[in-house]
Amino acid sequence: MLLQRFLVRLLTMLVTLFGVAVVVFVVIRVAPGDPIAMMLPPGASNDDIARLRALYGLDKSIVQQFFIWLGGVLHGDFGTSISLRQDVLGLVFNRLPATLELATVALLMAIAIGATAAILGARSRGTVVEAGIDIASGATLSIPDFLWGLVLILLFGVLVPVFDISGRVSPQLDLPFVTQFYLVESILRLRFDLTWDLLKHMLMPAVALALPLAAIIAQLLKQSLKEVLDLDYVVLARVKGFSETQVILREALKNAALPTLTLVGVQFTFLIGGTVIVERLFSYEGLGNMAIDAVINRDLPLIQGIVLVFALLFVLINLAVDMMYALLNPRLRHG
Amino acid sequence: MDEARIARRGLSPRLWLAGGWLLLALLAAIFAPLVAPQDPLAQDLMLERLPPFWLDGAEPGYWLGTDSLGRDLLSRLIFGGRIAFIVAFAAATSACLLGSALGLIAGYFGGWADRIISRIVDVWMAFPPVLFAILLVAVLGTGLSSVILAIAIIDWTRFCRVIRAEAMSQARMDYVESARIAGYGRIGIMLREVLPNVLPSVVALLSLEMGIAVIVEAILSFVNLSISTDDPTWGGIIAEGRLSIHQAWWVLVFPLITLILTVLSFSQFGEALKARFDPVLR
Amino acid sequence: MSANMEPCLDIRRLSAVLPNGQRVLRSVSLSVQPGEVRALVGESGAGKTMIGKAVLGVLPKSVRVVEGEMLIEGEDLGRLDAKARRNLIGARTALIPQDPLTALNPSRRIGPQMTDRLVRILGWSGDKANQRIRQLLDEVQIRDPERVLKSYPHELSGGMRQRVLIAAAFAAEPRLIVADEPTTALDVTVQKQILRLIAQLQRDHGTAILFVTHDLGVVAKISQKVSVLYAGKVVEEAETAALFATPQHPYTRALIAATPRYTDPYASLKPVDESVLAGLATEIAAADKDWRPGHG
Amino acid sequence: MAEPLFSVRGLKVALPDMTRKPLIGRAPLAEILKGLDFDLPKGSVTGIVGESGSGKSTLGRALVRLLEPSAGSIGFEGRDISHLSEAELRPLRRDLQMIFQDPMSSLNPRHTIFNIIAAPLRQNGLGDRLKERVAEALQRVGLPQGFASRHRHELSGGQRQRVGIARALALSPKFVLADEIVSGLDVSTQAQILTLLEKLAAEMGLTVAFISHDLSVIRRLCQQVIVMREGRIVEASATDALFDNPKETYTRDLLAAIPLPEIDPDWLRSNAPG
Repeated sequence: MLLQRFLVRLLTMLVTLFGVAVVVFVVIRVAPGDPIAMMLPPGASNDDIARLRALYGLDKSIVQQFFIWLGGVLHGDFGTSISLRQDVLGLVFNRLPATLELATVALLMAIAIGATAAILGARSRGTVVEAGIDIASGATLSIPDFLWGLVLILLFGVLVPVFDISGRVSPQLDLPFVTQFYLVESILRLRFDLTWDLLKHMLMPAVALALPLAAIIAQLLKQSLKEVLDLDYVVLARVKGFSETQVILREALKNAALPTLTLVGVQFTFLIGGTVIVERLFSYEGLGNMAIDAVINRDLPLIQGIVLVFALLFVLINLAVDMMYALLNPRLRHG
Repeated sequence: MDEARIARRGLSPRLWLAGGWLLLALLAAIFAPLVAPQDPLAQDLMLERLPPFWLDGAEPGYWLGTDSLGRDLLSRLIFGGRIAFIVAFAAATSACLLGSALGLIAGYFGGWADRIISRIVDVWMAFPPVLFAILLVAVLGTGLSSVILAIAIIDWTRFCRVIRAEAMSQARMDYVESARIAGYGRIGIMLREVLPNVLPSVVALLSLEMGIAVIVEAILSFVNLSISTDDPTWGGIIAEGRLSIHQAWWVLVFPLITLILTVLSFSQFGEALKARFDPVLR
Repeated sequence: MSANMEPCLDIRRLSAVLPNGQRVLRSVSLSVQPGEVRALVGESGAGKTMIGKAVLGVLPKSVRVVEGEMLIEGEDLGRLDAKARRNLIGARTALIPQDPLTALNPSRRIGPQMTDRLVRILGWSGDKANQRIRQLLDEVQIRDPERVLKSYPHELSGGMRQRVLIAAAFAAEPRLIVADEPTTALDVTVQKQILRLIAQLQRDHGTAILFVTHDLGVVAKISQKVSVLYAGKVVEEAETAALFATPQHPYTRALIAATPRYTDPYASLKPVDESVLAGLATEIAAADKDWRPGHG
Repeated sequence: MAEPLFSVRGLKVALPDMTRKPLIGRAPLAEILKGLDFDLPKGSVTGIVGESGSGKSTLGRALVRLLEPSAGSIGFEGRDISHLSEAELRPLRRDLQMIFQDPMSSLNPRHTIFNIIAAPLRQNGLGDRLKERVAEALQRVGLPQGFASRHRHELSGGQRQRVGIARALALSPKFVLADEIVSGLDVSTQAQILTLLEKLAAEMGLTVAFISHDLSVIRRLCQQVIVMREGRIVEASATDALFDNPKETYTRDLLAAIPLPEIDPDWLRSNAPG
């Protein structure tokens, strides 16, 4: 049952990815600007242009170009970046870890803040504490990560400058890293001075990304906790003599978390989508920041590669969430 | 009933505060040439980086100070509101019409219509929205209509997903069967029984989406991809403010406050309207 | 049942209000003697479930008890702090809930759900608890206890789930069980089996039961004493046999006449007379007029 | 006996079983009704009784053609309606009406009571004199005229069910399906609704299929009874015959399981079925 579910989801995932590839390919090809013209110095001869067009395969029809490109992608060849003249896959893998670290830290923060607020709110339902949590999460939710980023820059970058507001790591530091997963590696190498420097740079973009998601988790989880807390089996647990905290943690949390989980999956993809602008805001050298440069430079192969990697990340997250949901739900596990 | 009455009393100030700010901002934007104290484009290097009125060195007539080119901040904010509101109304309405219609059809009819629409939504949701927007504007070329079109193309899925789910749960209600018993056809039932029940959500989402459209426009201006660079936009002012943050913080603070108030107001206004529409609370 | 025996449950002048001040319980007094089944009958909004919840300390947060005492085997719940009250309720009482569909946690296996009180609250060893549960599953006539204990709730039928819940309720030998409409969600044939099981276990274990129901038929079959409720007020209290033989209050008479009986179709199903409702309204108004929230 | 309004032969209904639905493809069909034969005589009330899972509600929904049978025929006034399309059914709707179990879910919260009762009138060519007709329908079920402008949440459970009856009877249909219409109500309200339905059925000469799990209610209201179990008819006969002299063990078990509101010390001890 679980395996079957997994295979079906995998199939729909591939269909979605193919759809994404088609859409991004079509969108980019109708762009009026000519990327080749941007690469060459003014006054380049028509022959030069034609030669370069052929080099990048731009002289063939869109359908042909698509399948040539797709064939390459399936072999792990995403083409060569026009603006950076490097292998797209290499560029993307060079930047992806920075974005993944940022998004993961943000997700963990969001879950910690959101779940705490939800449990607190559910415990003290009907009091001013709950009303306060409602108002705070409602307002936090309405303000997107872009604005939170600016607010944080003002508050902790300028007014009380305790955090760095630019870059991923202090430029004067000597980095011993061999992978791009700086945060993970700094911990593994026990270089906690570097970990601290990385976190100081990461904290504000991560908080900006985490706050709206934390508010959503707080609202949804609190709502479903309150619903579950009125159900008979929770009443029964109270009658058995368990305290309210025990009741929430042992009986209610798992069942209440299920509906929240599916939504957190979708929202996590929004969070990762948010890294694009937040990385820009904090000059954080991740995939998103590179994506904006790629668009501005009309670097077609790079844009395609980045968008496809984002899409792959999104469908993988949805797949993981779906499997987790099935695993946690005995009805599906044994159905 | 009593709880409902209490809830409604709690909602009203929210409706008035949010609606009040939006009306104020909208009127200022419409009558910008009359309201703005200065020409928003006039540069005067003698007046560069003037602080807001309560600080030393402020000039009368430049209430919120000036930017690094000596342009009046308040006037630029007021004129920037024009772009923001045009984008908000046009983009959100288009996204709403497209997404709600498709969501209603997918949710109520199910079957093939649902499968096709849901698959398209899946593909759309696999794009990072901000990157998608930047990409579209880059492709369509900068300009007001490109920005509006890009936002509508991206954000219709928001409506589609929510309305589809609500239409599906409505379709299971007995009053849908009861309408069949009364002799209504499928489209009649969709319009008469299902649509009125999903409308409050549509209204709330529409208002929320207007706030989102304002933000997306600001983000596009921030990365210099919105409309022509001469016209003042909230995002454009923010981009300048981000650069001169250590010399003139007010250039960032005032547009930021304006944006936050506007976005909060749109979302709260929508929620309050939805609660108003709820027949159980009426 | 001698008069000097300490009642298992003693409720004295219990009143409760909603946040808007509306009274939902109106000076309710009732007692349950050891080993007896006391039915609490009334229509929706009568407050019968509220009383059961008040006894077990699980009232919704919006309902506030403003007056009265509740004693379980002589111990006043109002004088205990929250933890002591929880322990007392956990050790001496149990609940058979209404809906067997929602009364079991869908994500936990039946076994741990049945033993957790014994092990975690009463401090029994796991083996002893398991043995006890098996014995009770046998008493509720579950033939394959191993399979049931390993199951998740959705794998059992409604009747099976209600058996499990009954077994769990009796497992710790409580002195008092609150049965909150335990058969309302069941088909009649299953209902009869469940009622018979409850009656049999109640006799065998000598447990007192506060049986909440809206069905006068069930009242007639299972209880020795009845309290009839209307709008949070006890309008009549009697031995069950006496209540059906000579109902005193007009509302009780109207309720009996409205209850359908296939054996006598034209004597039953009579709509409640307007004058009865008017009389009840006067009674309630009179009760509220002189009432001031006490200091309980 | 008069000519029957409904004449049902070999009726089978199969519905997709969503619990066994594979992830790809359609859910397998589960046969809910396994071949039913019966007639509903004109102008009489027929009780359909059974426990959960007996298929009684599915049978009702097939009669008013909310469901399409997988086999067999449903003759209505001599015409087989079992496979008519939605469009072909529309002219028949005027005569085939239904009262739902849960008035909360069967009344649209967005519409006024007036609009709810007027909908079937408008849709069936009775849109003229709408105000008069709705007023008449309200009066018939004993609701004050002022209720026309109210919404569902402003009514009590019994009043909502009266609106459900008014809506079904506004068209003066030939047939009304009443699906567990009192199971959510208190006994005192239940008695009011049942006496109202009894009175209106007699006055208007309605043919009624009354679905219920409660045999006591059925005895009072119905002229004949169909007892169902697991998609089949166990026993069908005139009411008095069935109650006074049940032929099938299952019927006797059902009767024996009803707790009557009277003292009977032996009841719990007597053998329970199953």
